[in-house]
Amino acid sequence: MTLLPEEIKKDFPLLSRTVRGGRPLVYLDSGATSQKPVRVLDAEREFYERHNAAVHRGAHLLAEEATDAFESARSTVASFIGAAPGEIVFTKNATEAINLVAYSLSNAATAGPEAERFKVGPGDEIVVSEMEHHANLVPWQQLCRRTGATLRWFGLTDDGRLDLDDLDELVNERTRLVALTHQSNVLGTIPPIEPIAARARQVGALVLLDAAQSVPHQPVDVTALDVDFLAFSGHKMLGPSGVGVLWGRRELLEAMPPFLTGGSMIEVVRMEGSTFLPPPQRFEAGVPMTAQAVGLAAACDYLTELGMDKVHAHEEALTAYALERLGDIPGVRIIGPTTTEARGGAVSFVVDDLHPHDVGQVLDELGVAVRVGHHCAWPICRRYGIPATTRASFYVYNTLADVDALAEGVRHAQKFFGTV
Amino acid sequence: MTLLPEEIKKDFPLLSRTVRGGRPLVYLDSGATSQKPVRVLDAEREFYERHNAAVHRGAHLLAEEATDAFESARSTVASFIGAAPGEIVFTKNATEAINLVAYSLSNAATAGPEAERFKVGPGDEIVVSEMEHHANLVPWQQLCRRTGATLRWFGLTDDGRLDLDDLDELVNERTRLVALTHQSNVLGTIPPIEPIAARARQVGALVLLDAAQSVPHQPVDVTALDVDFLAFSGHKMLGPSGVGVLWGRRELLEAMPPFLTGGSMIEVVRMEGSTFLPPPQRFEAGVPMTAQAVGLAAACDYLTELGMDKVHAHEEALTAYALERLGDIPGVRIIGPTTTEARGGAVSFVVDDLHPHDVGQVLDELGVAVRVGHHCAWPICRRYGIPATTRASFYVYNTLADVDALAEGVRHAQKFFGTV
Amino acid sequence: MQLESMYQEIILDHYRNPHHKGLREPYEAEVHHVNPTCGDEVTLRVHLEGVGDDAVIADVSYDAMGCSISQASASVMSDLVIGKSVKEAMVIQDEFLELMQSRGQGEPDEDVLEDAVAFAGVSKYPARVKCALLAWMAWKDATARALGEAS
Amino acid sequence: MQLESMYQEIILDHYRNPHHKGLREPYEAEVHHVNPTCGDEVTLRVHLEGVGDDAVIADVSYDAMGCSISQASASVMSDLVIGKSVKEAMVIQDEFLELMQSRGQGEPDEDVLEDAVAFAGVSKYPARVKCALLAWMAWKDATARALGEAS
Ligand SMILES: Cc1ncc(COP(=O)(O)O)c(C=O)c1O
Ligand SMILES: Cc1ncc(COP(=O)(O)O)c(C=O)c1O
Repeated sequence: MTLLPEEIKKDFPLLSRTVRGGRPLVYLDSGATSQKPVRVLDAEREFYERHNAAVHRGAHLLAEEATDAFESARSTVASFIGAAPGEIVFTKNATEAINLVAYSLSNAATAGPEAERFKVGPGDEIVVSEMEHHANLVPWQQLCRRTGATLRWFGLTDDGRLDLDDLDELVNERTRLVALTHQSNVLGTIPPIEPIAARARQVGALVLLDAAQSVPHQPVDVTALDVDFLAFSGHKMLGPSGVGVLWGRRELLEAMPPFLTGGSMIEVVRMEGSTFLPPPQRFEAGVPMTAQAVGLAAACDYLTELGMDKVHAHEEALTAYALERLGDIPGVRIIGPTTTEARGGAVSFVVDDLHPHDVGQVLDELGVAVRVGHHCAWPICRRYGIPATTRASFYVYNTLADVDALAEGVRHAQKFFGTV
Repeated sequence: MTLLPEEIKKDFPLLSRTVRGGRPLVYLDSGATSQKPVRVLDAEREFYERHNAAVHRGAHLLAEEATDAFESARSTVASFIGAAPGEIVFTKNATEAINLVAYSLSNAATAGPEAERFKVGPGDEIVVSEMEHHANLVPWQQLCRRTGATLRWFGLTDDGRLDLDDLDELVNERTRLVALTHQSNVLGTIPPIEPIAARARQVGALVLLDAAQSVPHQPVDVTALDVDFLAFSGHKMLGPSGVGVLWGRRELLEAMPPFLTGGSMIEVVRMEGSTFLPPPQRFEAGVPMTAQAVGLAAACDYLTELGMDKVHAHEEALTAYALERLGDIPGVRIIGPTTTEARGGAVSFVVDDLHPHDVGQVLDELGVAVRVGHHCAWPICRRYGIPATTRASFYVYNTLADVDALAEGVRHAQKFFGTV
Repeated sequence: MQLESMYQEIILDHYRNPHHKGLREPYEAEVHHVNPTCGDEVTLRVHLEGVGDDAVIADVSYDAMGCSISQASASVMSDLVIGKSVKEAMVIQDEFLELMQSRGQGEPDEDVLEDAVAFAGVSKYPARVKCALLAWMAWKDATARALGEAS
Repeated sequence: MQLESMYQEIILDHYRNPHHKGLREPYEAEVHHVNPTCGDEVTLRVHLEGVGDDAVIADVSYDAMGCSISQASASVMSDLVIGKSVKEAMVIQDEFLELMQSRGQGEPDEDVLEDAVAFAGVSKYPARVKCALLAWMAWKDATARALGEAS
């Protein structure tokens, strides 16, 4: 394997614990949230024990140190995706990052001439896909509800890919924004961004990528991707909970009206009205998740040292092996692409005559943690006519043996319920 | 003193560090953010090292444990303010909590009949005060901008109190919501909530308290306060950064439309539209600040063990002493009440012929960390015709000797700049 | 292995051969409930004879999609409540709810719960408790509506 | 004590007796800048003679509210740029900006910066750098506007 997962595992205290009567833990739920290396935990703690203060608000030494730590975390995160620090907005999670853009569009209605270009209303269209996580679907449904715009979506092919047949019709002169997953958390699919972004450019639509599952798992460079916004979460990429990121092209952030308002994002405040700071501060109201940003930067450093190319290759190997091992089991059907081409390491499947909840329960009893259900992407289940799936998802600390444990667990479930 | 701050200090690793060439740190900026006891740091770390998983989304053991930890944190926080767990919404900070309510009011316009009672529009009024933190002012300015409602405000008396002379005129049949600070972060003032809430009830207006400075410093019981919403931050009450709280009366939360949308807050999702869970989940989209909620619960436990009555008494003693020591210095003028009556431990002052930045710089050089500027409450400075203030703010770990260091530092600044 | 304590034979039997399944006429109320975390769904109808608490539950019919626990629970529930008065059935429902919230510490009353005692093991798994309760909550809701309409 | 390295005598002198203070006519551009973290404000006017980069800065006048560093900086800045061409003044501004961003590591060129070298100590305090730059940024903005209007 490209990485040495057995060595990497040692950096993650939680992974050495046992579950359900002393069984070693096999953690295959990193798509929901990843575990944290000691280095990330230490970075957070060191911040609290040495430098904690309110950032951008004080003139004393601690406030200076805290502000430095926070801003240098911003630079680290920016480099991680090839962006400039001024284009990185810290949010609490990817969900807030996407909502920020959605609310900026509706706030544009009352935000004055600068924000004119973001206005959305009846006749305008927002385009998503049927494989979106709820975080990249519901905010757009709600935006349409607030503004009278229309939501449209790409369908899916039977083998779990985006159906691009209608691209030119779906993305048209009425389209204001295309919001797409950059890697499906259920199917694993990595949709082809290029033709979609090119078409969006042609008709003057903005493009937002939900990168919650891509930034943790593949090298991402915003200068190479010709898109406008990228949203992701720290907790899925070895970082702490409570911190996420919105990347936006500088000139767009400059013109966008604020979303959350309060301290640290204002320029001048009078009772009669206020003016606002430039980005990124404009979008970071209140005392931010300082220690968490510092922890996220430590996670970026850790991943950079491993090498994101290697991370991706490692997961590809695990995915290939999982597709093979699961594919060998009679009665198991993969939901999503069955090869590793343009595909990440979320492997969803159904087992004939067995409900995913029951599969998951047997796996849990064996120490194998997977996720069961609709994975916050309910429309995928409807599309494929299934109630739910069982999903295994991989990360840097997973081994081929973990995949073996998964496959054996599925066979055990079949035996337990007598379906084979 | 009621508490033993010298003993308490030992629980806070940061407070033993030195600054500016080996000087012991005198931390008088808890109003901006508090320091964290080891117990809080340990609670967060223990969560990450043992129980970390995505809450409310998994069926495996870790997911169960993480969900238990998160929900039991919710219960602890609820008890801390005398509320029911179902009335506690976790946010990233107080700022988000206040924005949540403000956006719910504007979202009500398109949210269907259940939300009718929250609708706000032209002719409606929102009432704040001139002593609000920007976090409890700008969101209401923006709400008015979005909806066409009118913002009105209580003025201040010369001695730093709310001017209630116009209460009955200001809060009237057109008033939809009164948003007030529960303890001023600049003046220290604790406004009389009862008559204002009573008047609001009379005219059918909602009442929101910005409790960012009250919940950390005085016993707060929501059943005794006859109000509708309370917002506060974890980082100001010994908890981690990245977590805040909105408390709301259950029947209101039940009827309020969602704000941030995405995973974990939905009931059923179809491409055509979605329905939402009951509160508090309805308002907690995405993977939450799990470890931070756990840390905040540990902070509540720590404060409960100290006893909030004692915390308040301790700060009262420090405030009395500070008012006396600073009052003794020729050229120093307190901005805000000069007695401890209905007053918390934020002590702001100006020094004749010395700009607060310069006072703060001298204090910082002596190891005394205070905040200088407008403290995110710019209208207060305008009201009192001053550019800024120097503010000392106290907490459980501060001693009378800290106050001495402050007073001596101010005298030193006067000498250094030759103003006395 | 703890699996056997959760998936008792009684549960697996009801799962494989659910009783009273399928939607039937007549009925006074129909409800649709979902478990938002996993997507399990149940559509359930209640047919009452009589009024108020003394009304007799003449039929409970349902269509359900979900795991073994939620399917078996629907089957056991309908077995238990059909033929009882609303008042009696509510007592059983309360008892079952208490058992499910007991986190494995409950001591179920077999006289009241009959086959439903088999779900005691499920109460140790918080994420599955909702599966076991889905049909019961739907029944309670439907019954309240049916009574509301009757009054 | 580090205080003396920040508050050099030159700075305190300019603070107590600011040069060129007060708003004067004529002027081509007036700007209002604030430091949002502390509320310091400056209103500043620029009067140019000539066009483009070769225009001479005939006057800089200002009204300012703020700390010793921001007041002294406005005074030193106006001393330095008045009488220079825009091109020359921009070089000084660049040099000063660089010094301020040096975090105490800068080696200021006294021939270019004159009295402004006294601010070297301020660059060690990130929160105060904004104070020292406030008037400079206002001047740069006003000059750009004045040139924009002339063209
Ligand atoms: C009175 C008051 N309200 C609101 C806030 C905002 O809190 P936060 O920045 O944590 O959202 C603060 C602190 O900054 C405050 O002092
Ligand atoms: C593809 C995708 N988008 C968005 C999200 C939302 O991330 P978060 O819950 O951290 O906001 C997730 C994870 O839950 C995801 O997998």
